[in-house]
Amino acid sequence: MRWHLCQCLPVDNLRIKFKILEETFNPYKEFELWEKVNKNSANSFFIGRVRPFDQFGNDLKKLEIIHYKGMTENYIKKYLMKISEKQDDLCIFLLHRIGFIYPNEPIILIAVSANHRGIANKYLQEILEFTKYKVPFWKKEWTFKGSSWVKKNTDLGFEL
Amino acid sequence: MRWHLCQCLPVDNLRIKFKILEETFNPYKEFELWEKVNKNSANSFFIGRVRPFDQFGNDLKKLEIIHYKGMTENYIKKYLMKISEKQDDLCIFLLHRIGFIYPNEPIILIAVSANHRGIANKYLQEILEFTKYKVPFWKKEWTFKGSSWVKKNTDLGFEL
Amino acid sequence: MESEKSNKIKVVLLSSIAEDLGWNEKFLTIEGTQMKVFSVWNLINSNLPQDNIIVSINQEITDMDAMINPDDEVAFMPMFTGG
Amino acid sequence: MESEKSNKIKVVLLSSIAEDLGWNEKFLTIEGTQMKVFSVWNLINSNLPQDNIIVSINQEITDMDAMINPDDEVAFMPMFTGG
Repeated sequence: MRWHLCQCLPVDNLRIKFKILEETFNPYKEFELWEKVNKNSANSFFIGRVRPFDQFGNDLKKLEIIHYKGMTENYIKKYLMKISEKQDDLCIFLLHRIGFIYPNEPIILIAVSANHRGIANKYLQEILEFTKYKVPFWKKEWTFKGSSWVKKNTDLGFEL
Repeated sequence: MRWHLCQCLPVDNLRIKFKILEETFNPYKEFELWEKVNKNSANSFFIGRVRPFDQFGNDLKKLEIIHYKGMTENYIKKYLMKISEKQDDLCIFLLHRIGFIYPNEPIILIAVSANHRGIANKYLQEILEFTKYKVPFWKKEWTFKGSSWVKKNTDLGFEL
Repeated sequence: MESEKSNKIKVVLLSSIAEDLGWNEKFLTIEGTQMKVFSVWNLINSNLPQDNIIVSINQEITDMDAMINPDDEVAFMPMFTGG
Repeated sequence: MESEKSNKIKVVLLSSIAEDLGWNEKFLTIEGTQMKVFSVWNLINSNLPQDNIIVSINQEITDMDAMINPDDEVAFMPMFTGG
Protein backbone atom coordinates (compact mmCIF):
# COMPACT_ATOMS: atom_id res chain seq x y z
CA MET A 1 0.00 0.00 0.00
CA ARG A 2 1.95 2.96 -1.28
CA TRP A 3 0.08 5.58 0.72
CA HIS A 4 1.57 4.15 3.91
CA LEU A 5 4.58 6.31 3.19
CA CYS A 6 3.92 9.50 5.02
CA GLN A 7 5.75 12.66 4.16
CA CYS A 8 5.52 14.48 7.47
CA LEU A 9 7.99 17.10 8.50
CA PRO A 10 10.62 15.03 10.20
CA VAL A 11 12.12 15.39 13.66
CA ASP A 12 15.15 13.13 13.73
CA ASN A 13 13.83 11.59 10.51
CA LEU A 14 10.66 10.46 12.21
CA ARG A 15 7.03 11.16 11.47
CA ILE A 16 6.86 13.51 14.42
CA LYS A 17 6.85 17.25 14.80
CA PHE A 18 6.49 18.99 18.13
CA LYS A 19 7.38 22.27 19.71
CA ILE A 20 7.00 24.15 22.96
CA LEU A 21 6.14 27.74 22.14
CA GLU A 22 6.54 30.92 24.16
CA GLU A 23 4.36 32.93 21.80
CA THR A 24 0.87 32.52 20.44
CA PHE A 25 0.24 30.79 17.13
CA ASN A 26 -2.39 30.45 14.43
CA PRO A 27 -3.58 26.85 14.60
CA TYR A 28 -5.19 26.81 11.14
CA LYS A 29 -2.00 27.97 9.46
CA GLU A 30 -0.10 25.33 11.42
CA PHE A 31 -2.54 22.60 10.36
CA GLU A 32 -2.36 23.68 6.74
CA LEU A 33 1.42 23.74 6.67
CA TRP A 34 1.62 20.38 8.38
CA GLU A 35 -0.97 18.63 6.23
CA LYS A 36 0.63 19.91 3.02
CA VAL A 37 3.50 17.50 3.48
CA ASN A 38 1.36 14.70 4.79
CA LYS A 39 -0.63 12.61 2.35
CA ASN A 40 -2.65 10.47 4.74
CA SER A 41 -6.39 10.26 4.18
CA ALA A 42 -7.59 10.54 7.81
CA ASN A 43 -6.61 13.71 9.64
CA SER A 44 -7.69 14.46 13.20
CA PHE A 45 -7.03 17.76 14.90
CA PHE A 46 -7.56 19.26 18.32
CA ILE A 47 -7.27 22.83 19.54
CA GLY A 48 -7.52 23.59 23.24
CA ARG A 49 -8.16 27.24 24.07
CA VAL A 50 -8.01 29.21 27.32
CA ARG A 51 -11.40 29.49 29.00
CA PRO A 52 -12.33 33.06 29.96
CA PHE A 53 -12.94 31.92 33.56
CA ASP A 54 -10.79 30.39 36.26
CA GLN A 55 -11.51 27.18 38.18
CA PHE A 56 -13.70 29.11 40.66
CA GLY A 57 -15.77 30.88 37.98
CA ASN A 58 -14.05 34.28 38.19
CA ASP A 59 -13.11 36.27 35.11
CA LEU A 60 -9.69 35.18 33.96
CA LYS A 61 -7.08 37.76 33.10
CA LYS A 62 -4.49 35.31 31.79
CA LEU A 63 -3.23 31.79 32.17
CA GLU A 64 0.40 31.01 32.90
CA ILE A 65 1.98 27.72 31.92
CA ILE A 66 5.42 26.67 33.07
CA HIS A 67 7.43 23.58 32.21
CA TYR A 68 10.59 21.85 33.44
CA LYS A 69 12.96 22.76 30.65
CA GLY A 70 14.71 19.73 29.23
CA MET A 71 12.63 17.12 31.03
CA THR A 72 9.36 18.26 29.46
CA GLU A 73 10.79 18.15 25.93
CA ASN A 74 12.37 14.74 26.51
CA TYR A 75 9.19 13.22 27.91
CA ILE A 76 7.16 14.40 24.95
CA LYS A 77 9.71 13.28 22.43
CA LYS A 78 10.15 9.81 23.91
CA TYR A 79 6.39 9.32 24.16
CA LEU A 80 5.69 10.47 20.60
CA MET A 81 8.45 8.23 19.27
CA LYS A 82 6.92 5.27 21.09
CA ILE A 83 3.45 6.05 19.69
CA SER A 84 4.76 6.51 16.15
CA GLU A 85 6.32 3.06 16.24
CA LYS A 86 2.92 1.45 16.82
CA GLN A 87 1.71 2.30 13.31
CA ASP A 88 3.98 2.94 10.40
CA ASP A 89 1.57 5.39 8.76
CA LEU A 90 1.06 7.65 11.82
CA CYS A 91 2.11 11.29 11.60
CA ILE A 92 1.97 13.38 14.73
CA PHE A 93 2.16 17.11 15.30
CA LEU A 94 2.03 18.68 18.76
CA LEU A 95 2.34 22.30 19.84
CA HIS A 96 2.09 23.34 23.48
CA ARG A 97 2.25 26.86 24.82
CA ILE A 98 4.18 28.05 27.85
CA GLY A 99 4.24 31.56 29.36
CA PHE A 100 1.25 33.87 29.56
CA ILE A 101 -1.79 32.96 27.48
CA TYR A 102 -4.88 35.12 27.22
CA PRO A 103 -8.55 34.06 27.13
CA ASN A 104 -9.46 32.25 23.93
CA GLU A 105 -5.85 31.89 22.78
CA PRO A 106 -4.73 28.35 21.92
CA ILE A 107 -2.80 26.38 24.57
CA ILE A 108 -2.44 23.13 22.71
CA LEU A 109 -2.66 21.90 19.15
CA ILE A 110 -2.57 18.23 18.24
CA ALA A 111 -2.76 16.77 14.76
CA VAL A 112 -2.59 13.09 13.94
CA SER A 113 -2.93 11.56 10.52
CA ALA A 114 -3.20 7.95 9.44
CA ASN A 115 -4.82 5.88 6.74
CA HIS A 116 -7.77 5.03 8.94
CA ARG A 117 -10.00 7.43 10.81
CA GLY A 118 -10.12 5.19 13.89
CA ILE A 119 -6.34 5.22 14.22
CA ALA A 120 -6.08 8.98 13.80
CA ASN A 121 -8.79 9.64 16.40
CA LYS A 122 -7.51 7.05 18.86
CA TYR A 123 -3.95 8.36 18.96
CA LEU A 124 -5.04 11.98 19.00
CA GLN A 125 -6.95 11.27 22.21
CA GLU A 126 -4.09 9.29 23.72
CA ILE A 127 -1.68 12.13 23.05
CA LEU A 128 -4.11 14.67 24.51
CA GLU A 129 -4.53 12.69 27.74
CA PHE A 130 -0.79 12.17 27.88
CA THR A 131 -0.04 15.91 27.69
CA LYS A 132 -2.62 16.56 30.42
CA TYR A 133 -1.44 13.97 32.91
CA LYS A 134 2.04 12.73 32.09
CA VAL A 135 4.04 15.74 30.98
CA PRO A 136 5.62 18.33 33.29
CA PHE A 137 3.41 21.34 32.62
CA TRP A 138 1.70 23.43 35.28
CA LYS A 139 -1.00 26.04 34.99
CA LYS A 140 -1.47 29.14 37.07
CA GLU A 141 -4.58 31.23 36.73
CA TRP A 142 -4.37 35.01 37.01
CA THR A 143 -7.53 36.93 37.76
CA PHE A 144 -7.86 40.64 38.45
CA LYS A 145 -7.55 39.83 42.17
CA GLY A 146 -4.54 37.54 42.23
CA SER A 147 -3.24 34.20 41.03
CA SER A 148 -3.46 30.53 41.97
CA TRP A 149 -2.00 27.28 40.71
CA VAL A 150 -4.44 24.87 39.10
CA LYS A 151 -4.57 21.79 41.33
CA LYS A 152 -6.41 19.35 39.11
CA ASN A 153 -6.98 18.88 35.42
CA THR A 154 -10.40 19.43 33.89
CA ASP A 155 -12.24 16.19 33.34
CA LEU A 156 -13.44 14.69 30.07
CA GLY A 157 -16.96 15.99 30.63
CA PHE A 158 -18.53 12.55 30.91
CA GLU A 159 -18.08 9.26 32.71
CA LEU A 160 -16.08 6.69 30.78
CA MET B 1 -21.32 28.88 33.51
CA ARG B 2 -21.35 31.76 31.07
CA TRP B 3 -19.18 30.14 28.42
CA HIS B 4 -21.87 27.54 27.82
CA LEU B 5 -23.44 30.04 25.45
CA CYS B 6 -21.99 29.15 22.11
CA GLN B 7 -22.04 31.56 19.24
CA CYS B 8 -21.99 29.12 16.36
CA LEU B 9 -23.37 29.99 12.98
CA PRO B 10 -26.97 28.94 13.38
CA VAL B 11 -29.06 26.66 11.20
CA ASP B 12 -32.68 27.19 12.30
CA ASN B 13 -31.26 28.96 15.36
CA LEU B 14 -29.39 25.88 16.47
CA ARG B 15 -25.73 25.26 17.16
CA ILE B 16 -25.42 23.34 13.93
CA LYS B 17 -23.98 24.13 10.55
CA PHE B 18 -23.87 21.63 7.72
CA LYS B 19 -23.72 21.63 3.98
CA ILE B 20 -23.48 19.24 1.07
CA LEU B 21 -21.05 20.69 -1.44
CA GLU B 22 -20.65 20.10 -5.15
CA GLU B 23 -17.28 21.82 -5.28
CA THR B 24 -14.04 21.44 -3.40
CA PHE B 25 -13.32 23.51 -0.32
CA ASN B 26 -10.44 24.67 1.85
CA PRO B 27 -10.92 22.94 5.19
CA TYR B 28 -8.61 25.28 7.15
CA LYS B 29 -10.46 28.36 6.00
CA GLU B 30 -13.73 26.66 6.92
CA PHE B 31 -12.41 25.76 10.40
CA GLU B 32 -11.17 29.27 10.97
CA LEU B 33 -14.42 30.89 9.92
CA TRP B 34 -16.41 28.49 12.04
CA GLU B 35 -14.30 28.75 15.16
CA LYS B 36 -14.31 32.54 15.01
CA VAL B 37 -17.93 32.61 16.13
CA ASN B 38 -17.55 29.76 18.54
CA LYS B 39 -16.02 30.41 21.94
CA ASN B 40 -15.78 26.88 23.30
CA SER B 41 -12.45 25.76 24.74
CA ALA B 42 -12.27 22.24 23.27
CA ASN B 43 -12.31 22.01 19.48
CA SER B 44 -12.03 18.73 17.60
CA PHE B 45 -11.71 18.54 13.85
CA PHE B 46 -11.56 15.83 11.23
CA ILE B 47 -10.68 15.97 7.54
CA GLY B 48 -11.15 12.92 5.35
CA ARG B 49 -9.33 13.03 2.02
CA VAL B 50 -9.52 10.90 -1.10
CA ARG B 51 -6.91 8.15 -1.17
CA PRO B 52 -4.91 8.02 -4.40
CA PHE B 53 -5.81 4.33 -4.82
CA ASP B 54 -9.04 2.41 -5.25
CA GLN B 55 -10.24 -0.50 -3.10
CA PHE B 56 -8.21 -2.93 -5.24
CA GLY B 57 -4.98 -0.95 -5.07
CA ASN B 58 -5.13 0.61 -8.55
CA ASP B 59 -4.31 4.25 -9.18
CA LEU B 60 -7.43 6.30 -8.65
CA LYS B 61 -8.42 8.90 -11.24
CA LYS B 62 -11.30 10.35 -9.24
CA LEU B 63 -13.95 9.45 -6.70
CA GLU B 64 -17.63 10.08 -7.34
CA ILE B 65 -20.08 10.55 -4.51
CA ILE B 66 -23.82 10.66 -5.03
CA HIS B 67 -26.60 11.31 -2.55
CA TYR B 68 -30.40 11.02 -2.44
CA LYS B 69 -31.33 14.66 -2.68
CA GLY B 70 -33.72 15.69 0.06
CA MET B 71 -33.47 12.49 2.10
CA THR B 72 -29.71 12.86 2.70
CA GLU B 73 -30.07 16.43 3.91
CA ASN B 74 -33.00 15.56 6.16
CA TYR B 75 -31.23 12.60 7.73
CA ILE B 76 -28.17 14.67 8.55
CA LYS B 77 -30.19 17.57 9.89
CA LYS B 78 -32.38 15.42 12.12
CA TYR B 79 -29.38 13.53 13.48
CA LEU B 80 -27.33 16.64 14.20
CA MET B 81 -30.29 18.25 15.95
CA LYS B 82 -30.67 15.17 18.14
CA ILE B 83 -26.95 15.19 19.00
CA SER B 84 -26.94 18.91 19.76
CA GLU B 85 -29.75 18.44 22.27
CA LYS B 86 -27.60 16.07 24.34
CA GLN B 87 -25.22 18.84 25.45
CA ASP B 88 -26.17 22.48 25.53
CA ASP B 89 -22.62 23.61 24.78
CA LEU B 90 -22.08 21.47 21.67
CA CYS B 91 -21.43 23.18 18.35
CA ILE B 92 -21.30 21.05 15.24
CA PHE B 93 -20.09 21.75 11.73
CA LEU B 94 -20.26 19.18 8.93
CA LEU B 95 -19.34 19.49 5.26
CA HIS B 96 -19.69 16.56 2.86
CA ARG B 97 -18.76 16.53 -0.80
CA ILE B 98 -20.77 15.07 -3.63
CA GLY B 99 -19.78 14.87 -7.31
CA PHE B 100 -16.29 14.17 -8.60
CA ILE B 101 -13.45 14.43 -6.08
CA TYR B 102 -9.80 14.04 -7.01
CA PRO B 103 -7.02 12.30 -5.05
CA ASN B 104 -6.11 14.14 -1.87
CA GLU B 105 -9.09 16.50 -2.05
CA PRO B 106 -11.27 16.63 1.07
CA ILE B 107 -14.47 14.55 1.10
CA ILE B 108 -15.62 15.31 4.61
CA LEU B 109 -14.96 17.91 7.27
CA ILE B 110 -16.30 17.63 10.79
CA ALA B 111 -15.79 20.12 13.59
CA VAL B 112 -17.23 19.77 17.08
CA SER B 113 -16.64 22.12 19.95
CA ALA B 114 -17.60 21.85 23.61
CA ASN B 115 -16.31 22.88 27.00
CA HIS B 116 -14.67 19.51 27.58
CA ARG B 117 -12.25 17.73 25.31
CA GLY B 118 -13.92 14.35 25.94
CA ILE B 119 -17.28 15.63 24.76
CA ALA B 120 -15.85 17.24 21.61
CA ASN B 121 -13.91 14.08 20.67
CA LYS B 122 -16.76 11.71 21.49
CA TYR B 123 -19.36 13.47 19.35
CA LEU B 124 -16.93 14.07 16.52
CA GLN B 125 -16.42 10.32 16.27
CA GLU B 126 -20.13 9.59 16.54
CA ILE B 127 -20.89 12.01 13.73
CA LEU B 128 -18.13 10.53 11.57
CA GLU B 129 -19.45 6.97 11.99
CA PHE B 130 -22.97 8.23 11.37
CA THR B 131 -22.03 9.82 8.04
CA LYS B 132 -20.26 6.61 7.00
CA TYR B 133 -23.02 4.17 7.82
CA LYS B 134 -26.35 5.93 8.30
CA VAL B 135 -26.54 8.60 5.63
CA PRO B 136 -27.48 8.03 1.98
CA PHE B 137 -24.13 8.61 0.28
CA TRP B 138 -22.51 6.27 -2.20
CA LYS B 139 -19.01 6.18 -3.58
CA LYS B 140 -17.88 5.15 -7.03
CA GLU B 141 -14.22 4.80 -7.84
CA TRP B 142 -12.95 5.81 -11.27
CA THR B 143 -9.60 4.46 -12.39
CA PHE B 144 -7.99 4.85 -15.80
CA LYS B 145 -9.59 1.53 -16.80
CA GLY B 146 -13.17 2.00 -15.66
CA SER B 147 -15.35 2.55 -12.61
CA SER B 148 -16.90 0.55 -9.81
CA TRP B 149 -19.16 1.24 -6.85
CA VAL B 150 -17.61 0.90 -3.44
CA LYS B 151 -19.36 -2.01 -1.71
CA LYS B 152 -18.17 -1.59 1.83
CA ASN B 153 -16.88 1.22 3.99
CA THR B 154 -13.28 1.33 5.12
CA ASP B 155 -12.88 0.08 8.66
CA LEU B 156 -11.53 1.93 11.68
CA GLY B 157 -8.09 0.39 11.27
CA PHE B 158 -8.18 -1.51 14.56
CA GLU B 159 -10.42 -3.86 16.54
CA LEU B 160 -12.72 -2.14 19.01
CA MET C 1 -65.02 1.48 -1.08
CA GLU C 2 -62.40 0.57 -3.65
CA SER C 3 -61.67 3.16 -6.27
CA GLU C 4 -61.60 1.85 -9.81
CA LYS C 5 -59.21 4.44 -11.11
CA SER C 6 -55.53 3.47 -11.18
CA ASN C 7 -53.01 5.27 -8.93
CA LYS C 8 -49.45 6.32 -9.40
CA ILE C 9 -46.36 5.85 -7.24
CA LYS C 10 -42.87 7.12 -7.90
CA VAL C 11 -40.06 4.57 -7.80
CA VAL C 12 -36.50 5.82 -7.30
CA LEU C 13 -33.35 3.74 -7.73
CA LEU C 14 -29.96 4.82 -6.45
CA SER C 15 -26.31 4.03 -6.97
CA SER C 16 -25.49 0.54 -8.29
CA ILE C 17 -29.17 -0.46 -8.37
CA ALA C 18 -29.99 2.33 -10.82
CA GLU C 19 -26.98 1.30 -12.88
CA ASP C 20 -27.85 -2.40 -12.83
CA LEU C 21 -31.47 -1.82 -13.89
CA GLY C 22 -30.66 1.00 -16.27
CA TRP C 23 -32.95 3.73 -14.91
CA ASN C 24 -33.17 6.25 -12.04
CA GLU C 25 -36.85 6.91 -11.54
CA LYS C 26 -40.18 5.79 -12.94
CA PHE C 27 -43.84 6.32 -12.21
CA LEU C 28 -45.76 3.08 -11.76
CA THR C 29 -49.48 2.58 -11.73
CA ILE C 30 -50.64 0.40 -8.88
CA GLU C 31 -53.87 -1.57 -8.66
CA GLY C 32 -56.05 -0.84 -5.62
CA THR C 33 -55.11 1.56 -2.82
CA GLN C 34 -51.97 0.00 -1.34
CA MET C 35 -49.21 -2.41 -2.08
CA LYS C 36 -46.19 -3.81 -0.25
CA VAL C 37 -42.73 -2.44 -0.97
CA PHE C 38 -41.72 -6.02 -1.68
CA SER C 39 -44.32 -6.26 -4.46
CA VAL C 40 -42.90 -3.15 -6.10
CA TRP C 41 -39.42 -4.66 -5.85
CA ASN C 42 -40.68 -7.78 -7.62
CA LEU C 43 -42.49 -5.70 -10.18
CA ILE C 44 -39.43 -3.76 -11.28
CA ASN C 45 -36.85 -6.48 -11.00
CA SER C 46 -36.52 -10.22 -10.86
CA ASN C 47 -32.76 -10.71 -10.88
CA LEU C 48 -31.03 -8.59 -8.25
CA PRO C 49 -30.44 -10.17 -4.84
CA GLN C 50 -32.65 -8.59 -2.19
CA ASP C 51 -29.98 -8.78 0.54
CA ASN C 52 -28.64 -5.52 1.93
CA ILE C 53 -31.11 -3.42 -0.03
CA ILE C 54 -32.24 -0.34 1.88
CA VAL C 55 -35.76 0.85 1.12
CA SER C 56 -37.48 4.12 1.88
CA ILE C 57 -41.00 5.46 1.53
CA ASN C 58 -41.21 9.21 1.14
CA GLN C 59 -37.54 9.44 2.07
CA GLU C 60 -37.93 7.63 5.41
CA ILE C 61 -36.13 4.30 5.72
CA THR C 62 -38.50 1.38 6.14
CA ASP C 63 -38.58 -2.32 5.16
CA MET C 64 -39.85 -4.58 2.37
CA ASP C 65 -43.07 -5.30 4.28
CA ALA C 66 -44.15 -1.67 4.56
CA MET C 67 -47.24 -0.53 2.60
CA ILE C 68 -47.08 2.03 -0.18
CA ASN C 69 -49.99 4.37 -0.82
CA PRO C 70 -50.84 6.29 -3.99
CA ASP C 71 -48.54 9.27 -4.59
CA ASP C 72 -45.83 7.81 -2.36
CA GLU C 73 -42.19 7.82 -3.40
CA VAL C 74 -40.48 4.49 -2.83
CA ALA C 75 -36.72 4.13 -3.22
CA PHE C 76 -34.33 1.18 -3.41
CA MET C 77 -30.68 1.70 -2.56
CA PRO C 78 -27.59 -0.31 -1.63
CA MET C 79 -25.69 0.01 1.65
CA PHE C 80 -24.39 3.52 2.31
CA THR C 81 -20.70 4.11 1.73
CA GLY C 82 -20.21 7.81 2.50
CA GLY C 83 -18.00 9.76 4.88
CA MET D 1 37.01 3.94 50.78
CA GLU D 2 34.89 6.90 51.86
CA SER D 3 35.90 10.25 50.50
CA GLU D 4 36.11 13.00 53.06
CA LYS D 5 35.33 15.83 50.65
CA SER D 6 31.70 16.98 50.50
CA ASN D 7 29.67 16.50 47.30
CA LYS D 8 27.12 18.66 45.61
CA ILE D 9 23.65 17.90 44.26
CA LYS D 10 21.31 20.28 42.51
CA VAL D 11 17.80 20.57 43.90
CA VAL D 12 15.07 21.96 41.65
CA LEU D 13 11.59 22.99 42.78
CA LEU D 14 8.74 23.61 40.39
CA SER D 15 5.36 25.30 40.29
CA SER D 16 3.58 25.71 43.65
CA ILE D 17 6.41 23.97 45.54
CA ALA D 18 8.91 26.60 44.40
CA GLU D 19 6.43 29.28 45.36
CA ASP D 20 5.66 27.75 48.76
CA LEU D 21 9.33 27.38 49.68
CA GLY D 22 10.42 30.61 48.05
CA TRP D 23 13.18 29.32 45.76
CA ASN D 24 13.62 27.52 42.41
CA GLU D 25 16.97 25.81 42.63
CA LYS D 26 19.77 25.31 45.08
CA PHE D 27 23.00 23.34 45.32
CA LEU D 28 23.19 21.19 48.44
CA THR D 29 26.23 19.50 49.87
CA ILE D 30 25.59 15.89 50.81
CA GLU D 31 27.54 13.84 53.30
CA GLY D 32 28.95 10.57 51.95
CA THR D 33 28.34 9.26 48.41
CA GLN D 34 24.58 8.77 48.30
CA MET D 35 21.37 9.78 49.94
CA LYS D 36 17.71 9.02 49.55
CA VAL D 37 15.42 11.46 47.73
CA PHE D 38 13.27 11.39 50.83
CA SER D 39 16.19 12.66 52.93
CA VAL D 40 16.66 15.60 50.58
CA TRP D 41 12.95 16.34 50.84
CA ASN D 42 13.26 16.40 54.62
CA LEU D 43 16.38 18.51 54.44
CA ILE D 44 14.80 21.29 52.42
CA ASN D 45 11.37 21.27 53.91
CA SER D 46 9.52 20.16 57.00
CA ASN D 47 6.04 21.56 56.42
CA LEU D 48 4.66 20.64 52.99
CA PRO D 49 2.60 17.44 52.73
CA GLN D 50 4.42 14.74 50.83
CA ASP D 51 1.29 13.43 49.07
CA ASN D 52 1.10 13.76 45.32
CA ILE D 53 4.63 15.08 45.01
CA ILE D 54 6.36 13.93 41.84
CA VAL D 55 10.13 13.50 42.11
CA SER D 56 12.75 13.13 39.43
CA ILE D 57 16.47 12.41 39.38
CA ASN D 58 18.29 13.78 36.35
CA GLN D 59 14.92 14.55 34.78
CA GLU D 60 13.63 10.98 35.01
CA ILE D 61 10.62 10.44 37.25
CA THR D 62 11.37 8.22 40.23
CA ASP D 63 10.20 7.89 43.85
CA MET D 64 11.13 9.10 47.33
CA ASP D 65 13.14 5.92 48.05
CA ALA D 66 15.50 6.33 45.10
CA MET D 67 19.17 7.13 45.78
CA ILE D 68 20.83 10.36 44.72
CA ASN D 69 24.49 10.45 43.77
CA PRO D 70 26.86 13.41 43.72
CA ASP D 71 26.25 15.76 40.77
CA ASP D 72 22.68 14.51 40.33
CA GLU D 73 19.80 16.88 39.79
CA VAL D 74 16.80 16.07 41.95
CA ALA D 75 13.47 17.84 41.41
CA PHE D 76 10.24 18.09 43.39
CA MET D 77 7.05 18.99 41.58
CA PRO D 78 3.28 18.85 42.07
CA MET D 79 0.85 16.90 39.85
CA PHE D 80 0.99 17.94 36.19
CA THR D 81 -1.83 20.14 34.93
CA GLY D 82 -0.94 20.78 31.29
CA GLY D 83 -2.73 20.26 28.00
